[in-house]
Amino acid sequence: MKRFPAWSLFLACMGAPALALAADIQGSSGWIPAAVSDRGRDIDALYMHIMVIVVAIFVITQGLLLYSIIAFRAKPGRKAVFSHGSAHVEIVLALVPALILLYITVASVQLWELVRLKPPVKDPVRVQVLAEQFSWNFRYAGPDAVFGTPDDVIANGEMAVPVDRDVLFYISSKDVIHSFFLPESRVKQDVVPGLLGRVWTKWNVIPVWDLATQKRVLLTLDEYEAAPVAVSGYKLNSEPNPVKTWYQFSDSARINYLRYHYDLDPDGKVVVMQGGKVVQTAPRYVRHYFEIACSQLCGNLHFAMRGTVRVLPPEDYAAWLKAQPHDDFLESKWNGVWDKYHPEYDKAL
Amino acid sequence: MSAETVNAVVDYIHPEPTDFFHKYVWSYDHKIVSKQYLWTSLMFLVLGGSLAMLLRWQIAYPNQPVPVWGHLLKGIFVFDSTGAISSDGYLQLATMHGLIMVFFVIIPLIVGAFGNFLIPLHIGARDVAFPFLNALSYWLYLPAGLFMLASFFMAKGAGEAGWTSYPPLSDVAGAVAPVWGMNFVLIALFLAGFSSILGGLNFLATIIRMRAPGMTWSRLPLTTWAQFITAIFQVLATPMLAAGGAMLFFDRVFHTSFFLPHGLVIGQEAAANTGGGFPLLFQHIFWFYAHPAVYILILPSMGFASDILAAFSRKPVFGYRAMIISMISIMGLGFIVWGHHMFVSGLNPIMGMAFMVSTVFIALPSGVKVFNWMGTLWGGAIRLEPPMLYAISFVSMFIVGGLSGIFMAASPVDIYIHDTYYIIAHFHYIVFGATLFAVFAAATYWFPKMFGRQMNAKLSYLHWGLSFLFFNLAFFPMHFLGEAGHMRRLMTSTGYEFLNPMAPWNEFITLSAFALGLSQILFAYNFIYSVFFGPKAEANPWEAATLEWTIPVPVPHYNFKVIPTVYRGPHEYSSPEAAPADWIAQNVPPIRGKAAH
Amino acid sequence: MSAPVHVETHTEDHAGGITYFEVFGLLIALTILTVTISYVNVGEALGIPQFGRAANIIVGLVVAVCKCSLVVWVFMHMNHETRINRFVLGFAIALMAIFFTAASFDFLWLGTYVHSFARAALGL
Amino acid sequence: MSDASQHHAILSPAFHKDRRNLRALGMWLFLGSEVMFFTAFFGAYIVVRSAGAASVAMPLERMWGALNTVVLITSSLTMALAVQFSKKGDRAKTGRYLALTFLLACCFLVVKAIEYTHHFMEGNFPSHDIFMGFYFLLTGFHGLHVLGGMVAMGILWWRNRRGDFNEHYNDPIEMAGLYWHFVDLVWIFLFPALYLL
Repeated sequence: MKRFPAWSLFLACMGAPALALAADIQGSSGWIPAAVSDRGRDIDALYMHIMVIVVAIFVITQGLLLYSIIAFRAKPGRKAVFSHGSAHVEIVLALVPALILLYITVASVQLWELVRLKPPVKDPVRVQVLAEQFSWNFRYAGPDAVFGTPDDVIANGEMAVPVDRDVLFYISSKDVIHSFFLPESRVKQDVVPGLLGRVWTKWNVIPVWDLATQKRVLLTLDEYEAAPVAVSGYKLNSEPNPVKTWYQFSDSARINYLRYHYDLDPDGKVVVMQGGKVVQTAPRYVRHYFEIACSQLCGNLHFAMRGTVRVLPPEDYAAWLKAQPHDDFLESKWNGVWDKYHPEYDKAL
Repeated sequence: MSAETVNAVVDYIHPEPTDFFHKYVWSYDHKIVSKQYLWTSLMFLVLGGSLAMLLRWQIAYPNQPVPVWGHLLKGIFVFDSTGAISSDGYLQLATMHGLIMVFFVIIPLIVGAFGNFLIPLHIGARDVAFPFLNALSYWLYLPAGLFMLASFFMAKGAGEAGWTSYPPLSDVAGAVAPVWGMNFVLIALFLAGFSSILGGLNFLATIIRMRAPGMTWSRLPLTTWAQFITAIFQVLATPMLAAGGAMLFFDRVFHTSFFLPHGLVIGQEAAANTGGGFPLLFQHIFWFYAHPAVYILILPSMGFASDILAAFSRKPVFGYRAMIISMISIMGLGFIVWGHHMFVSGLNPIMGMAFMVSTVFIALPSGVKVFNWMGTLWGGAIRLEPPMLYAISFVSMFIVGGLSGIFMAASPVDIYIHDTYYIIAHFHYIVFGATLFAVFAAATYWFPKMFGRQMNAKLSYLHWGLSFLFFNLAFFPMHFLGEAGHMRRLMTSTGYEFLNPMAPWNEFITLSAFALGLSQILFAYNFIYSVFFGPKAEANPWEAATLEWTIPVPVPHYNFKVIPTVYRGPHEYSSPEAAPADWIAQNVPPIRGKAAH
Repeated sequence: MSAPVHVETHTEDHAGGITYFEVFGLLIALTILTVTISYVNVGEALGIPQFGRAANIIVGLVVAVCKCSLVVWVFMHMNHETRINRFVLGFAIALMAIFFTAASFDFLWLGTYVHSFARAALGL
Repeated sequence: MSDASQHHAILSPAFHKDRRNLRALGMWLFLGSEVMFFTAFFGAYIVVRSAGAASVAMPLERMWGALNTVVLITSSLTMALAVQFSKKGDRAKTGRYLALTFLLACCFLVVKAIEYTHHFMEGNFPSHDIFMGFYFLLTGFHGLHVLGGMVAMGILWWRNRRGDFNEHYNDPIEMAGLYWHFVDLVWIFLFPALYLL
């Protein structure tokens, strides 16, 4: 048999996923959006536990595979070991993974219970979410705390929630299945027409944009109150990112790789707030938002079904609710669908 | 069936045809049917792969005109008036890529082509149990494929509700543009499902009742065992798909409301259907089929890999019995894990918990198989021929795909990675990395038996190296996209700020995917050239022990002149009984004076 | 090679001690029974009016299962069939039971999720 | 006698038994797959009915359904008898019972057609409400199975007349019988599910 040096090529190729994995671990902190809720951090922790287990198994198994290929390559004069296997080895090799899997199961069941079966009971902010092709509608009960009354606050595309408070979403759809995805909160739930789903989360941080570094940062409520933050007068602009990676040969390719920055809005009036009061100092941050995505295919403009959520200090949240204009068109979307088919929840709230 | 009775009726089963029509078109011969499946599904593989290339172009270079094709087909097919891919076109590409690859490439390729060819040869039979049904199954599959292709030519294009075709999107008028394109897809799936059921019951009956004397269940080659388990899935799960598709078809054509609730409003208009149904019902029916279908996609490849690894390690499979037990447990558990596709779909969370437990534990038999493959290599005398390299890559890629599956099985983690590129990475590692590499292994391994010629080994090595490299470069970074929360089926991620950092990775993936696609030309060239001009092969070029290698090439019409009697297991390589040779065929009578196993 | 078989060639007009005509008579009788019962509220007749409709469903299904077993056992000769064929049917029925249970459990459990559209249609 | 029949005459009983068991296995596998096909429909029906469609009016006339039940049960009996006589090699009686089964199947479809006509005249199309949707789905696919059975029966009657079958070789009739009893079984569940409950 001619000895094609295939194993060396194999070695080179096996390196590809291994290197990529290394790149992954190194780059993770940048790619996984930082979790902004306790449950989100729990999910990340479970993810990392599994990651450690998986990387260990990956390295051991691929290493052994590679070792066997090199060590047991056919040589003249050496015969293979004649063996049909061993029941003892088999049992050990089944038991060890079984124990690992048992750990993963127990950890997952506990967390699953928290994120899916234990809704907040202590006075959460209740928001109704109505998905449609291709936008998000939000409704708050208003001063009387009853949904479906004229004092409801209705918004489209952008919602606001107070920081450090439980938020309970009631979600449904008026046409097809969408998926309510809050990446930073690690919340995702399909929005099914005819089905009223509940998801909940709690934001612990307020997203703002650092004007010095032109990057988004997350502040706790105390940090936020201590810093001058512009609440209006700035605009988010973007342009193709001039940084080019070695494999990017085409300039037109980078139209989807953008560099974002906040600039002064020529039409807007700059208002800077610090500790709940308007101040005259130059702002350090601009108030920013988290994104809401649709993660279930919902039609041809699925990719554009984006919403935003502003996480605000309590008083700003109250002001935001007051500032939402009344819109008959938006209201008609609720009357026609939700109020007709989800009456029991509207009464209960 | 005893050898005497079969030998007595050999000429009655189906005499060797003399005319072209009965020899190559409506043929009862399992070898011809297998080749019909092979060529048709390879054509679909080229088509499905090309669709994927277009998809990748759009993701990396959003709304840029597609080179060549965009200019040629401006304004038609999936292209808009500038030659870029339109938003409807993108979804059609995604939908049809998935459907074609699952139903018209992988299943027909590994079951229709290789299963058909190998099962009778492996068990020592002259043909499958029901040759008529075998021919019928191909001739249902072909029109199904034609319906699939025709759907592209319908007004407003092919189906665009994703390969899962979840209602109401796939169901209610006005949610997506295509009308008859989607209906044609459903008809195609119904026919393909019927074809798959016929194939499956044929294989089951063949394996249960047509084994040669001495070919006990514990002497079957693992390929055949895997095909047996697969066939159970085909027979008992596929009807669910047909039924779900039929209900969807009723909803679309007769305006019933099986999957449509009350009060649907599409745009500003109330839907015409009366309502009263449940969208999630379809997901239950669909995944009751489609999860077993995932095992239909992988089990036969596991079988190929097991037999090939043993043959080229010159060693019996490590834990043959454990391999079978694990396949049987995969079958048992495979029927009760479908809910893990529905963790975030509005499934009752208590059920989600139950499905999570069963899902986590289906990793166990898969793990046992991986350890057994590694045990087979351990202590072997490994010959790194092309089939062996492909088979080892299968194991390596299956490990990656299996390990990433653990993240999804843990349902709280799945909440975040569900419907992201993590899923795409996972199942492409399984269906491309594992299954297609096993198909390459099987193709190079059984090529001499199928076509009586040898493939060029150097080209195979080159193809293997390039495919392995570019496959990993294309699909491994998809895990990163998934970690970043990059949703599936996004025509472009430009609109989302949180996905912006992933744009360079998307371009990297696309370039790797193009390179991966181009590497396949090597295989296509090697395969087609060798079918016609390759060097003539010997009957048993790999010194393998299973029955198909005991008969001459080209395989005669009735496979076995005399039905063989089987005396030992399928992988008795390096057995002391065989010394000084390192292999002994299954049908060689026990050699006196040496310990028979 | 084949599994041990004991398939009779049925030259008698009965299978397992019961004739086809007896089975036919039973089937007709059960049909009459199930139609008659459908005119009666079984729950009320048994003194448990709160289970009225449910009791009817149970009785109807029990009768259907009896008829089904008669046909499978006698007309389809399941009593003489090979083990593997019995297994095939049993496996399919087991899968059917799994699907029915799972689907019902998912949809009829009014906990975290409420299929309120359907409930609204009921006027609940 | 045809070629096939002559050929079968020279084969051993053991061969016939093997062949019969093989075919029976194939048929049972097919029936298993049919069970799963109707499982999806019945599962959906159970869910929809239990979850709220109880209030829909069921516009079905249960006597028509009962009549059809009797017709199908009778056809099952005649089919069983046809199989039995074919095993005895009694070609005349086999043919007679096959024809009778065929006629009863026709009867069934005629009754079904009358019912369908009534529904259409009352405006009860499949789109009328979810119950009618299920009614047409279930009876429609069951009707297709009846039609398929009739085609098989016709072919078998003709082949029986031609002399293909004898006491050694009668598998096709037996297999058609299994299929026909299955069609009867589906109806046995359809009838109470749609007409009575």
